[in-house]
Amino acid sequence: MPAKGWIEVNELQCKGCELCVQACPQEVMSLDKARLTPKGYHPVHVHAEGCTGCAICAIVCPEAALTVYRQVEPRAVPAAT
Amino acid sequence: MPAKGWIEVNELQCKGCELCVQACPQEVMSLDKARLTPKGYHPVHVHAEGCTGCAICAIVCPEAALTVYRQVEPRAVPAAT
Amino acid sequence: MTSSTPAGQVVYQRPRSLTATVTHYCPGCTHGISQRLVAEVLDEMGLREKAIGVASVGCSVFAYNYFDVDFVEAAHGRAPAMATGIKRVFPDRTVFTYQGDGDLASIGMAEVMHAAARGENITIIFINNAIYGMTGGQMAPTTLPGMRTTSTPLGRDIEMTGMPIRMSEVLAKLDGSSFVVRRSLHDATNIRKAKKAIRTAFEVQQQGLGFSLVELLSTCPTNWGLTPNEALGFVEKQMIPYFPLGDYKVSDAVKALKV
Amino acid sequence: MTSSTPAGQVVYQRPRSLTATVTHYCPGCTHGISQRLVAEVLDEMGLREKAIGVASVGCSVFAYNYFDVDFVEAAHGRAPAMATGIKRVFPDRTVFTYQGDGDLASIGMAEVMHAAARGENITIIFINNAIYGMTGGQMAPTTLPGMRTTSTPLGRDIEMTGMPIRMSEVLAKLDGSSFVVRRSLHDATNIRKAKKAIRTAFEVQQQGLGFSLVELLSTCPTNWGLTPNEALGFVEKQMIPYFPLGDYKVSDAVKALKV
Amino acid sequence: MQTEIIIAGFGGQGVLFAGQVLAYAAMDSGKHVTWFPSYGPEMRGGTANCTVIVADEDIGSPAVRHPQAVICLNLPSLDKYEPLVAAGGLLVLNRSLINREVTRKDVRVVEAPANDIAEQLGDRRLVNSIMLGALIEATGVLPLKAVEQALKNHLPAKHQRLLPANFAALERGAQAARAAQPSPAA
Amino acid sequence: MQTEIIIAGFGGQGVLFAGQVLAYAAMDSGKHVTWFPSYGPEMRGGTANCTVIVADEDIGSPAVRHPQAVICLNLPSLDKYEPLVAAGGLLVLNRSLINREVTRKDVRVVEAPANDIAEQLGDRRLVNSIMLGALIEATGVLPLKAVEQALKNHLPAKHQRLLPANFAALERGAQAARAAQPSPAA
Amino acid sequence: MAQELLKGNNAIAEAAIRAGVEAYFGYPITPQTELLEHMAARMPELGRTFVQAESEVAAINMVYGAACTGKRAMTTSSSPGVSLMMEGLSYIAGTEVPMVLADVMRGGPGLGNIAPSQADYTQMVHGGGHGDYHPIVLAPASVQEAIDLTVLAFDLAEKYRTIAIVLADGSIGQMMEPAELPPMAPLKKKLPDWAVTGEPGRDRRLLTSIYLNPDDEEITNIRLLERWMNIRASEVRYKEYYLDDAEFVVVGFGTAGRVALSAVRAARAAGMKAGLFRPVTLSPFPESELKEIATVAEAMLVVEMNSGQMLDDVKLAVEGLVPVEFYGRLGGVVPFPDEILAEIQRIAAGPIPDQNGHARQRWLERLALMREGSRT
Amino acid sequence: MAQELLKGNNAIAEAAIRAGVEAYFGYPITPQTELLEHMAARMPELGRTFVQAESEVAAINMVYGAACTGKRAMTTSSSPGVSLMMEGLSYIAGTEVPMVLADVMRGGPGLGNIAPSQADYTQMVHGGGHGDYHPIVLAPASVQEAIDLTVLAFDLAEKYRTIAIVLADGSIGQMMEPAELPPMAPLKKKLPDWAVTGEPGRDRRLLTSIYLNPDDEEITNIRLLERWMNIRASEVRYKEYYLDDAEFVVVGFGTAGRVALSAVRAARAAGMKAGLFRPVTLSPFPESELKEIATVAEAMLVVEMNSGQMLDDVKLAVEGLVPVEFYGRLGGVVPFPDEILAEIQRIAAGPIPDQNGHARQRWLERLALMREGSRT
Ligand SMILES: Cc1ncc(C[n+]2csc(CCOP(=O)(O)OP(=O)(O)O)c2C)c(N)n1
Ligand SMILES: Cc1ncc(C[n+]2csc(CCOP(=O)(O)OP(=O)(O)O)c2C)c(N)n1
Ligand code: SF4
Ligand code: SF4
Ligand code: SF4
Ligand code: SF4
Ligand code: SF4
Ligand code: SF4
Ligand SMILES: [Mg+2]
Ligand SMILES: [Mg+2]
Repeated sequence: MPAKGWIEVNELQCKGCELCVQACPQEVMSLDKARLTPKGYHPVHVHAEGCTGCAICAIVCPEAALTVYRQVEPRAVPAAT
Repeated sequence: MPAKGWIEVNELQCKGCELCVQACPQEVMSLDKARLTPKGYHPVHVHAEGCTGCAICAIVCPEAALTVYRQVEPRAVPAAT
Repeated sequence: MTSSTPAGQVVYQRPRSLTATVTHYCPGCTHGISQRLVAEVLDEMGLREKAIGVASVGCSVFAYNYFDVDFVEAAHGRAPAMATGIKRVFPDRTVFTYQGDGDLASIGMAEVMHAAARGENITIIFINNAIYGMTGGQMAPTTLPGMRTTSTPLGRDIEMTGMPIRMSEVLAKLDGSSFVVRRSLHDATNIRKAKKAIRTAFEVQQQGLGFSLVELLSTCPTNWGLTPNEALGFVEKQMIPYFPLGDYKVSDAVKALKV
Repeated sequence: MTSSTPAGQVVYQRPRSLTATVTHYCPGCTHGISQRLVAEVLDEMGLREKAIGVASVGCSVFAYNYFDVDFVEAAHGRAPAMATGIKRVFPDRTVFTYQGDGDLASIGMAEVMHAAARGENITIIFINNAIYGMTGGQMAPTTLPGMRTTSTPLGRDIEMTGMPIRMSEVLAKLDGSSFVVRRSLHDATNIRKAKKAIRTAFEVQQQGLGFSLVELLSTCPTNWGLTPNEALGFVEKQMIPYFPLGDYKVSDAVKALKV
Repeated sequence: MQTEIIIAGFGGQGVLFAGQVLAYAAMDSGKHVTWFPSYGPEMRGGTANCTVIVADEDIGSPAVRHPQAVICLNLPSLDKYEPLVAAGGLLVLNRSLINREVTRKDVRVVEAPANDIAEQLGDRRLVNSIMLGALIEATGVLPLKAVEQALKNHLPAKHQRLLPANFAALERGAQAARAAQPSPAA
Repeated sequence: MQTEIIIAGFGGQGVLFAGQVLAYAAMDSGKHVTWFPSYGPEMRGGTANCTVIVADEDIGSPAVRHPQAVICLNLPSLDKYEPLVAAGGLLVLNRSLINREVTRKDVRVVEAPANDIAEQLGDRRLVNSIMLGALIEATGVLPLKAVEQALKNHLPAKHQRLLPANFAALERGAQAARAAQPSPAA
Repeated sequence: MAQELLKGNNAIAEAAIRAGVEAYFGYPITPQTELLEHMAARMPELGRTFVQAESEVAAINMVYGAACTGKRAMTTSSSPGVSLMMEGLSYIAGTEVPMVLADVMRGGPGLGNIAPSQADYTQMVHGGGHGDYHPIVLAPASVQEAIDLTVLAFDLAEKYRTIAIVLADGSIGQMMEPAELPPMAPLKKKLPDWAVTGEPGRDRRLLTSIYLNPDDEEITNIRLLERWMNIRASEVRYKEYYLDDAEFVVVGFGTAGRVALSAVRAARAAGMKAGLFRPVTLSPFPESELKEIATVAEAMLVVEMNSGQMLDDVKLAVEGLVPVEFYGRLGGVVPFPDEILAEIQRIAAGPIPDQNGHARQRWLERLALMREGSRT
Repeated sequence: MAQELLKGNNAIAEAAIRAGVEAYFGYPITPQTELLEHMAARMPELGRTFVQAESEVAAINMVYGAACTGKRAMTTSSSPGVSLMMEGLSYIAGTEVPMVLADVMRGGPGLGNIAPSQADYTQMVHGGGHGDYHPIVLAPASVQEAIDLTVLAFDLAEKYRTIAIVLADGSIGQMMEPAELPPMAPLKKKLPDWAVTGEPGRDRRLLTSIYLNPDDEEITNIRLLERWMNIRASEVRYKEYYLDDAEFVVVGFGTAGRVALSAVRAARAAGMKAGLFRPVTLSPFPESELKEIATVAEAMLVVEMNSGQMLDDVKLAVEGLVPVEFYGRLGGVVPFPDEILAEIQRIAAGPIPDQNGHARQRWLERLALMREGSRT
């Protein structure tokens, strides 16, 4: 089962350049045409399921506008070490 | 029989640097300690027989102070061609 | 803690060495990527508070607003000289310049050559986008043959302007340079390699091994007249063939470095 | 004529392209040799009255008094730029610069690199004497490691100043250069080779084949503190090992030239 | 007589070109005219504006603090110029991108939903012509014909096919101006 | 009181150093003094000179048109300075290299065959000290002792062994001066 | 010829071309870049020389070379770039070869900004390079004048074997106005007899700025100076507006002069006897003309886009005959007419300020106050 | 400390070292080379920074970098080299970091020669770089003063965050005089709070000369200007000789001033009431002091080794209160005292020349005559 992840877009920074959109291996990103950032750009968003938290979008983002998270599998940890 | 040659020293130009003296394969050159050029140098001269007109002295002279001649062997040339 | 709720682990976040300032770069311009990489390396090496950056004149002129690091702003082309002045009086600080190709390869040719020849212990991040971005797209020494720019409206005529200059190859020829490599920013794989090179360059400086320079092939969608994505393709298809990626100088001491 | 009296045939005489002016060079300085060679080549190629020389700032600053050729005198290091300005408006004239190593490799680095990169169709005679002669013997970018100069009184410390710059090797790296060679003036054989190289360089220009440069290892007895003859030995024993003689760039078109 | 006009908007909205068309029209009508742009990095992705002065005698300052008319192609432009336009002056607003009212009571306001009209006309690039039409109509600084002629003469060759659309755009702008309320202060 | 002295000769004859010795001596004697050299390429293989001014108050111009005394180490120096030396002034000539007489009648002349004496003393480099000795004696500008002391203090370490020879040279120069004819004009 | 709507930068470039410039060397810098770009497009198509130099240092030295051949040669730049040309300019002055430079000034010092400024006045007028020399400096206030003065610059440079500078500011470079270009002049056929051209059948020629013997250098300096005195006597140019009966005379050049014209008109409309004196040649400076005006005017007001660089030249000219006040904006700020009008009103309202204080000091205090006012 | 016999160039270098200079960057050029060579020997042995830069352009930008760290930094050069520093100087001025430059002037323009000259006065005093800025300029007339002013230059540069220039000429650089060096000052421990030092635990710092917004640039310009007004009010320095009852006042700086002193003494000896005013700070210029003298003197004579560059500043200062005559030598020629004495005699003999003519024009005619005379 692929890892599950998600991203956060800093809409102040995002300029809608779509580099992340092209780079995302899961093809789950696109510009959100319904929104405008304070600078007047359409910001990127994730429009579908499937993000793996691979962070490739963040690696190609010129604006460092993305934060990427990956789900930590719940696992049992001894109550005390 | 080696070629026979001779040189002319332009005493205005010669600075007595002795580069030619060292370079002359016949070792026939030296500074003329008895003379001073207008600029105050001892000029070079040929102090012995044996110049072949090889022009090596002229090739190494930084001041282009030397003219080199070589004796042209007398040879019979048809009176008319 | 023995919680069983799925938790978020941060895989990537904006490096600490960047300020929150929104850049003035055009959308998709890879100047932003290289700056981010430098910031990440400064973070990882814990250098943010002992680094001094030297911004140059070009689109990156405001780099000093984006890095949360002490900065100065050099005259056009003179960043390596300014960095020399700083590094010589503060040899234990990490001093780096960030320069465009017009800045470094045109007006700044003498200064970068001599900084390299002296083996100046500084790091240079050199952004080759084959154009003068800031002034509106004139020919740079790195502009490709035939490329249209505002000062070569019919395309760069190599009969009149010569072939592009490959700075990494030239700098590698100087005994003083220790680490000179060319990388590209056109995709994630290459960006990772670029970061590794930047990391090595700073390590070289940390170890006092001398002059390090990382040339990065970068885009200028605006002046190339391409979309950001097309511009990446231009780097890959057009630029790399003339500016091959690779390691042009890795001194023995640098080879011995483990990064 | 069928005379049988021995007659003198001139084997060597002062070239026509030199004036009668006595140079201000120190006795035994090989600046004089290289200028003589250039004059000989101009004579042989019949270029005296279509050449324009560009003197530089250094001991050869008065070169214009010694050549019987149209001349201009450039600012320190800028001779290649000045030559560019002339050549571009008079492409059919033979334009050459005569530059020292301080002039060309230090302050004039950018100008010579870019003239070469543009493939500027000019010829540069580059006198490498490992020192600033005119100003009294300071370190040049070509000064050998450990060499004492008035600005490295304890000997050149390569830790602080880097290794000497090998300009021919660097210039050869530029696509725009067509003919870049290094020769020496320390003995008659090498002087002959130097002349041949100068001849080729001017032929390259005549044929419009682009940038040509002849680097000549030369002496500075005065500032080296040696006699003229010892100085030749220094060139041979000390300089040539670091500055190997050879052809660093001979473009295919130049190879096809018959000189 | 001297009329000072500022055209302001995002870079890419054709602000500078609209000003040039106005200037050409003025020149061809025998007027004195100056066109003065904002320039440099300011333009990169940001706002752009130009000042056009049309006059009967030679023009002194090419810039004015209090223009008689301002075309605002977007909200930041209105924010910037509303306080500056001369009392009794004119604001021409692009309603499509400006979602607030003018608060000053001493200026005339003319408005057109220029982006919407442009889309109706089939080309986003017509926004500037629409606004220009409105300005011409509302100020009478030049005859509309002169502007049409200027477009004809100076639209780059590759865009000449857009002439009819531009004429239509000018006319739609002029209509909008004619429909405008008389200035509250007038 | 101010005495202006020029020392002139070929580069390599120790002209500049002789001037410095004089300047040191003056300084150590509590005088005001300036030493001003010719400099630059002029020196390369050519002539060199320096002007030394010794005075009781602070010195204005470090150069003078008409010096009170000139040491001429060679012929070109005499040619240059004979017309310039002040009326009633002094010319100190190196007879070894000057083969003509002074034509001016209003100056004192002192001469020494300095090269010959130097060779007698066994070191060519002593020429300048000989001439300096003659000057000191002929002008009395400073006590000879002061010059000896200056030499002692300022001769570079590696040349200190030449001190006795230099003292002898000074003395020989002074002798030559004492032997000089009284000035024709005096 | 008909009028065209031209941008100042392009107009200067095309005027140079029409005037027969055969070689242009330059380096991009805002706000003069269109000028270089115009040359990049036009010169090659005319078979003339265009080189984008590696730097301004290289550009000026390329010009130096081309100028030595006697052909018309030119470079252009803006403030920081011009600073890099100082050594080259001094060499060119010392070598006595003609050349034309256009400086489209921007805000400084240092990297500053790209907004219009006049803060290179002293540098250009009094010679920013080392040694004694005086370039001719022409200050256009409109696109038409930029054209006319560019042509004039070439003519004067050649006539006097000197440097001629067109000193514009960012707004002259960037604005468009209707203007008329001159017809295309034929290229020079005959080169001057000092030109280094590598030609057979004559004695060799030499162009240099070195005169190792101070005596020779002094002769050269005197020659330069006498030529300069000549230029001062013959080439002063200026424009007068409403001066016939003016009591309050504004003095300003270039854009500042043009903005002042609006203010003067407004003052006249308000009944004040204001006039404008606009120097067109900043060097030679219209000294005697200003002095004459000073004998009749009640007060003068110098207006500049700098801290009063021309002010000193005006004061030198009027020699205390009239009070001289100053108003300037700095660092790329262009004054609006109303600011200057306010100054005229202030002066007209009297009392005439005490000339023992410093006009610059007083202005600085007013400016600081005004800036504070506008902030609140 | 005892007096030593010191050459001007070495004295300046050693004085800088004693004043705590931590970084020197330079490029060889006659007649300042001994200065660089002194630094080459001394700085490394003290563990301080010496770099022979690849050019003067590089040198000034290295200084720029070092100065940004708050440590004392310096470069030195001579006329053509200084011209290459103009851009860098303008940047440094705009960034408001302190630095010291010594210009040991030589004959120009262009390559010129290596003889002593004062022809960089305008370039240095009025700012040869672009934009509005004012360096402090100090003009030594002796080796001792060269030492004292070098130390002062560092102090003033730091106090006002400005450029301080020691403006000497070839003869100051080359001559030897007895002089006393100051004791070795301890190096600064604490760097100023604006210094870019790459230190942990504080907000990042930034030093730049860019102010893209003209409004910000204007604020910066005003700050620079106000600081300059401050300097003018506090830092004027000059020397007076025989001025108590002087009717004829010679004004000259550096070597020209010193030569003039001999002439003034000779004039006094001949019974003329001559005096000398020698500005020590050329910038700020002793304006009000000169004006005061102008109210009592009968005539002034400005003497320079240039074509009258300071002359204009003197005329500006005295505002027509007194006739101002001029005498200069050019291109590396140093005047002899008798030439200046002749000028004093001429003025003393009267009539006081008509101030409507130009002192410079009249001098040029006299000079040409004199040169002709000396040729025959
Ligand atoms: C001395 C000087 N010359 C010219 C300029 C104008 N200028 C600013 S940036 C630039 C070129 C920038 O190109 P590059 O270095 O390639 O950077 P990019 O904008 O492409 O990143 C130029 C020519 C200047 N600021 N200073
Ligand atoms: C701008 C400038 N800087 C410095 C100088 C001083 N200068 C004259 S020649 C020279 C160096 C000459 O050395 P090089 O080029 O090696 O020639 P060489 O004398 O050794 O033949 C220098 C630094 C100058 N004239 N101009
Ligand atoms: S790459 Fe960055 S700036 Fe570009 S669209 Fe994606 S998040 Fe936005
Ligand atoms: S983290 Fe990976 S999968 Fe998720 S959006 Fe970014 S690129 Fe796509
Ligand atoms: S090489 Fe030339 S200059 Fe030297 S001694 Fe021989 S002839 Fe004279
Ligand atoms: S020609 Fe040859 S043999 Fe004769 S003197 Fe010269 S070097 Fe010697
Ligand atoms: S102009 Fe080019 S290099 Fe500059 S920010 Fe825009 S895309 Fe990037
Ligand atoms: S100083 Fe050196 S390079 Fe110059 S002329 Fe003398 S020997 Fe030749
Ligand atoms: Mg670029
Ligand atoms: Mg050399």
